[in-house]
Amino acid sequence: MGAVLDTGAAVTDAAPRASEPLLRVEGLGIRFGGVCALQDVSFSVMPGMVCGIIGPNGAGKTTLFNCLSRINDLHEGRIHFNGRDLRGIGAHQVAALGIARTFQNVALFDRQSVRKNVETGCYLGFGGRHFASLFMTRQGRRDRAEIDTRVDELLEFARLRDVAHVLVADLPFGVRKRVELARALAMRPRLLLLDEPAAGLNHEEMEELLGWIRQIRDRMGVAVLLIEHHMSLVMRVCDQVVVLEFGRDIASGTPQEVAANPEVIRAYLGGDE
Amino acid sequence: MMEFAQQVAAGFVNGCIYAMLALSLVMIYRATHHVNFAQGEMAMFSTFIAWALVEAGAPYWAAAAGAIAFGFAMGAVVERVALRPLHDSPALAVVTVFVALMIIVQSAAGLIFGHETYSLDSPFASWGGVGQGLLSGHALGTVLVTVLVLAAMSAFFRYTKLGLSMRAAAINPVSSALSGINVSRVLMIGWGVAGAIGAVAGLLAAPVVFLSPHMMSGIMIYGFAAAVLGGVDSPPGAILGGLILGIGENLLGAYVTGNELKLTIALVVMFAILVVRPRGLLGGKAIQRV
Amino acid sequence: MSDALLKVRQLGAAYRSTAVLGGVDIDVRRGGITALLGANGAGKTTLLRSISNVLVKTSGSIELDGKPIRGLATDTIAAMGVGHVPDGRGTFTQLTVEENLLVGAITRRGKADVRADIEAMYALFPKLAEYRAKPAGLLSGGEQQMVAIARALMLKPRLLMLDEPSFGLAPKIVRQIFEVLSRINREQGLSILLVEQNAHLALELAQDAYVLEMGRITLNGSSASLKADERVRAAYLGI
Amino acid sequence: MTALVDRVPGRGTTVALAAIGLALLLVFLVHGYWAFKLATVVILALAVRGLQLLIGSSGQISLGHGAFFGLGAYASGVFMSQAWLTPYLSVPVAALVCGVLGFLFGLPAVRLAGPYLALATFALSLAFPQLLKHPLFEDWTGGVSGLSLDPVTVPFGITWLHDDQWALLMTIVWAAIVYTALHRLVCGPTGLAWISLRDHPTAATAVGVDVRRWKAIAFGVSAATVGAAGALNTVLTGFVSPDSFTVFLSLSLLVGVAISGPTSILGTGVAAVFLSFAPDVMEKVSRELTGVLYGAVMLAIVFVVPALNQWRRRSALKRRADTAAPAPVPVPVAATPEQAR
Amino acid sequence: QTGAAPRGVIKLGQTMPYSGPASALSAIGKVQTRYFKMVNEAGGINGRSVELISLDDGYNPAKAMEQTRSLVEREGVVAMFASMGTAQNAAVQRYLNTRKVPQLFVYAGSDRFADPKYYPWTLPGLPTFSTEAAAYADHVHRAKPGAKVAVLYQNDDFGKEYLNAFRERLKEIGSQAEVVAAAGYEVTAPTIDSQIITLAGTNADVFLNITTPKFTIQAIRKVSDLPWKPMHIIPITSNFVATVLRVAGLDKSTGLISSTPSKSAGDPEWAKDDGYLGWVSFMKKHYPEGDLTEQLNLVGYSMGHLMTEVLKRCGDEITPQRILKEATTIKGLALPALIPGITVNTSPDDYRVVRQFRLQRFDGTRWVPLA
Ligand SMILES: Nc1ncnc2c1ncn2[C@@H]1O[C@H](COP(=O)(O)OP(=O)(O)OP(=O)(O)O)[C@@H](O)[C@H]1O
Ligand SMILES: Nc1ncnc2c1ncn2[C@@H]1O[C@H](COP(=O)(O)OP(=O)(O)OP(=O)(O)O)[C@@H](O)[C@H]1O
Ligand SMILES: [Mg+2]
Ligand SMILES: [Mg+2]
Repeated sequence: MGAVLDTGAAVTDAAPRASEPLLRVEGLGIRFGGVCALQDVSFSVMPGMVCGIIGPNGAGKTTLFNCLSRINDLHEGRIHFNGRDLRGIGAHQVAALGIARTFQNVALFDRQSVRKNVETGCYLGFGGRHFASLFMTRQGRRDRAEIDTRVDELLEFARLRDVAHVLVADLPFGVRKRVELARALAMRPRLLLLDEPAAGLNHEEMEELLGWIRQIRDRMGVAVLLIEHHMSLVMRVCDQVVVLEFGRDIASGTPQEVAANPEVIRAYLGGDE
Repeated sequence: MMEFAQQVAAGFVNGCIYAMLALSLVMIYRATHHVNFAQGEMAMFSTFIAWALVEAGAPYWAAAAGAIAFGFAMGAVVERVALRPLHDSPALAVVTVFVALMIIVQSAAGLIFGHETYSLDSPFASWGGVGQGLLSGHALGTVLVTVLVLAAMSAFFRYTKLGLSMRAAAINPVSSALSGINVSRVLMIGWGVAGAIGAVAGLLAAPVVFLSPHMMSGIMIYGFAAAVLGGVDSPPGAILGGLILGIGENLLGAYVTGNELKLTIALVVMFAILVVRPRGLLGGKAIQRV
Repeated sequence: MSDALLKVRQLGAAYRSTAVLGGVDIDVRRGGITALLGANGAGKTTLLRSISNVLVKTSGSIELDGKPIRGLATDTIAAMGVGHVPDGRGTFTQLTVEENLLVGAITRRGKADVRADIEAMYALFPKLAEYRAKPAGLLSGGEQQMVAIARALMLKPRLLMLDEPSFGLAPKIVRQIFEVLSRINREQGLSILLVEQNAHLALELAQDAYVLEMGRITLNGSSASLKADERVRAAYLGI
Repeated sequence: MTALVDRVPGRGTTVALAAIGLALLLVFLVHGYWAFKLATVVILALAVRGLQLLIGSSGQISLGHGAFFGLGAYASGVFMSQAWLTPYLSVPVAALVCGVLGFLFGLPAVRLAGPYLALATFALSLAFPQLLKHPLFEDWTGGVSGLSLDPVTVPFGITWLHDDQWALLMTIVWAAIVYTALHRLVCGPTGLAWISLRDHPTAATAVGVDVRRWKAIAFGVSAATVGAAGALNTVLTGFVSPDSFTVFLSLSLLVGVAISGPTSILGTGVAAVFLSFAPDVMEKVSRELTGVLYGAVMLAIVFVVPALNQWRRRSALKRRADTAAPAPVPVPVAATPEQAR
Repeated sequence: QTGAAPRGVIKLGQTMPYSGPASALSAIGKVQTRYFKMVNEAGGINGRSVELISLDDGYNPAKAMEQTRSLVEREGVVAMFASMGTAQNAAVQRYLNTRKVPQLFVYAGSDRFADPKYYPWTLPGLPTFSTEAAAYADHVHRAKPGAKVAVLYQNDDFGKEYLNAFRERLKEIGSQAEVVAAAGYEVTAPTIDSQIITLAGTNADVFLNITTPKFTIQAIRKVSDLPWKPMHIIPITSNFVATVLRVAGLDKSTGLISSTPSKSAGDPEWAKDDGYLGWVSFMKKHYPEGDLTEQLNLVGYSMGHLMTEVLKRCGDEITPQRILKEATTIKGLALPALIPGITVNTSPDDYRVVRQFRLQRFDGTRWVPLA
């Protein structure tokens, strides 16, 4: 179990830049038709931090993720990741830079086993060496073996070993979310984007998730961007929180600061608890 | 000049026939999100019914009504028997069913009606024509019927509950059922109506291409292309696609590329259009969010 | 509970060959709200699907208002007044928001009535009014959840089954929705079967509650009694 | 430990080896018509495999692969008739030609989905015979009459093999090579890329797969495979003509994939046997009803095959569960409080 | 081992489009199967019975190849007889010639089937396209010297050979007439209206309509819709009254020019003709469900006679070589369907089985010979 947590490339690569933000979003803006889904959003995330993104429904949180993973084009502003400008980068290249994500609606390869799904996350691990595997060269076999071990470790980590061969389509929702998490981790990211990972989880499962996020941050050194509506989770795990409303960032700071912000209470939390 | 006008007119009428077939495809697509390859063959069979009735002495309009009713029934039965059991099968299984149907209907028609060519005369022939062979009576009738069917279909989808149910059922059958839509009935009606439209297309085509078990194999390609070019979920798109193909093909063949590669060129142009507009000219956008 | 609107007895349910539920008994009181708690994969969604008869094979008996409904077609059950907000929202992606609501009301007659109800939904979810002509598939996750709830309400159901209505919704909206549900329940006597992971909220709203584990009911009683139960407190309330 | 079961289909390898062994044995047992027929079955199986790769692995449905079959057939026919290449050397070159053209066709075509892609590919299969007949290419393609080539003969003065047997042997050898190459591709990163883009393009992008490029590559590899089959067919029959590659061929290949299922290798063989023998059998049953019967059998297959597949999958899962899990675990695992601790 | 027939049975092979787009043509195979049944019932040929194995090729050359190999290598047929289609016969021509299996009386008119130099084992059953086209060229030259000719042709061997032969013949006889426009169409095309409009635009004096029946019908109709009134020539393969002209409309077909070596099925002209009556009584007895106005039934029957004659002359030596020898040395053989005066003549260096025609004009009810 330990290996996966300690061998992340992320730790070593990210270390020299630790003083600079890993992710810097500046003046981000995007429109759909006439509607501004995001407008002048700026924030930054330091390596190894958990940053929460909260806000009412339709505030633009998922859209923000889509910009980071380049599924949507940005119309204004910039995103710097690890010193690189994301604008000229294609959606499929984002993963190679070290950004992994999960999806609000769970995007898994439904007709495949859990194992295969996690393995797909290792696609980059093959480094494009397609011919090596076609001709079964030594490199090809080494890739194979390495990836097998990685997958085993991740299945262990996400408590999926027992369902390794079940088709994900047949799994309950909560387990599917774990598969998605394992797949994202298989990519050895530096930054992990989690879109409502706790939705549909009960209390118990949420506790488990909390533990995982902490481990991902502390032991793998991966920075996490977390969209959540469960404030209890946000309060306990985030180092910093950004609040969006109508596509604008209306507040940011520590979870405590944000939760006390009257704007945030009005727009998002509602009433007083 | 006269020749040019004639080419356009002939293309226009052919275009209407393509469009009618395309409309029946659109109907099925809207109801079930399938493209029925056997649609042309089903239309052919219905047309043969009309022919048989006329041969048996029925007046044309009664025979036509019979064919349309038969088309409806055949569509409904096909949906019920061949498609419903496959509702959660992969697309490939459905395609295979269509291919099988195509073969079955075609050989059944050959078996029952023979492989010769027959004629079924146009009810509009008596209207005379316009211009020196520019538009025959049948051509005028074809245009009229096409416009009527398009109007009826658009109104159906826009203003009726059944039309809405049909669209809903095609998009999400489970949610539709949970909302109280009898999905299987709606699908059956959708297929039935498509079969009826197909029969109309067949009746319009018969005086032009004549009746034989293979009468549709040439036309159906254009019907298919028209539907896709216009956007496979759009009734006006079907008409637009049909007319573009009908007229464009004639003009290209007559004045630009020569007749040998007529179909090829038409298909290449269509491919080019699709690459620029992957959902056809008037097709709805793909709705995908993550 | 003789005044049960919905009475489920010895319900078994299976997907193809995997059995999920074994012998479940549940009642929903007329005009009452019943909550159903359970871990991931316990079979809550399957239970609701069994009642609506979608996607599952069932055994046992289900009665609505004393009439057996097990095995009836899904649309018939819906037409009898059972609204169902499915998990995963079931949005008609290519239809506009307004058309989605119209589909919800497809079994109803009376154009004016329906129109008025649509306006009521817009009042309830102002976001939807703003997007009424937008294809529903383009809405954000939470907005689609609002569409799903509104669509089920458009049916004017006698029994409303909600599968995790709070899923993906901001806390403020969740609270609003629960208030609305409780109001409709009070004012119109709508009976509700509520599946909800947020046990605090669910037990607050409901009068009766069940706990489903591994396809069986392991606990049931009034919400208050469940709130006090040690096991429930540990596993679902986190106290 | 559990890894092996999922990916390296031990049973598959055995079956493959057994199939090759059996086929080679048959080479020496049959000759004449049956050697020819067997070779056509192998060729059809390869063609079905090619289309299956596209559909099963990358999720694109093509109604136009008959055109690539024809293209491969013509490529090898031209190479042979111009005496540029010996028969069996023309096969890989023809495959390469098809692969490149398939890739180029695929690049724009991958933007299309569902019925739109179906039409684009359908158009390909319609246009192909017309292009072959075009005067521009007539010098090479022989126009409407096509090309008649010298039949292959046993080389090196070997006397213990008939010409037919030699043709069958070479067909099997080439088919085995292509099957193996495809198998390696599907099991490696290439396969991962295809599976992911088939099941969920957005998620595929998120794990770093360039969806457009890999879709086009799938198209290319598939076209190359089908093209290889076409080339083998030319070598075998010594004849190509435009009318042999009609839309119906494309549809037959599609039906083949429906029979074989999306991934089964053995299935491609079964499909080939069906496509090759069913019409003959139907004709024997009744000449009048050939079409109706053939269609009816196709329908029946569509209804039977999924049930079979499901049964197979289930028993495969069961087998895995038996071998993989240390103790029988109830498959859907619920996170009960006890387990979480 | 090829062609070694078991004593007492002569095995012949044939491929026919029983399925697929050309199914109508399979009438030939149907009538011939019955024809040989009749022959067998009457005691066979020189005491042997004939087995005609007629297989479906769906009008697909590749399938024709497979079926032919099956016939030759599995069934051991001694010769192929009257297989249908140009592309289909072309597909197996090389194979049969390499194998030295006679490919007799193929139902196709391409010149490649009458080419003893390259394909000594192949003989055509139809008049070749070029012979026929030349006949029309001669007629045009005679009837309308200096005519402008518009041609509609099917874009395949049939149409192209025909058109070329027509042009060449005009040149050969030094005619003033010339082809001013030629429009092709694909067999897969739904209609040929556009081509007809183009051709009509030239206002040519002669319309040479080299089409297959479906398109012949369309062309007759379309031309009648237009003000264009040319001399309209249609080929042998679609000059059938019952299945083509009647469908297109007899009134609209009036004035068509065509040619034929054979009697026309259902035409009262032959009501007292022995050969014709022989066919009628055969149809009544052995093929009662068959159509007495279907030209293919008459032609198929007549070809059966031709084959029987060849086999008869082989005597006891039923070998491919002997069959070929007899087939290529026929002199002045009259057939039941051939118009009196037209006979079958072959020689080892001219394989064209039928070389004579009668030019004819349709008068609204029947074909009448041109003076
Ligand atoms: N592709 C698109 N086309 C049109 N509108 C879009 C598109 N994507 C997002 N939107 C709109 O942008 C707004 C923001 O959506 P987004 O999904 O980012 O919200 P969100 O903050 O994630 O909300 P939730 O918490 O409900 O998931 C929504 O109103 C949505 O309708
Ligand atoms: N379509 C299906 N096919 C096969 N098995 C299924 C299917 N849907 C659900 N299951 C299985 O049935 C069991 C019960 O699932 P169900 O969705 O009812 O649970 P749930 O209590 O609603 O869980 P959740 O909290 O995740 O929504 C799970 O183990 C799941 O794997
Ligand atoms: Mg979101
Ligand atoms: Mg659930």
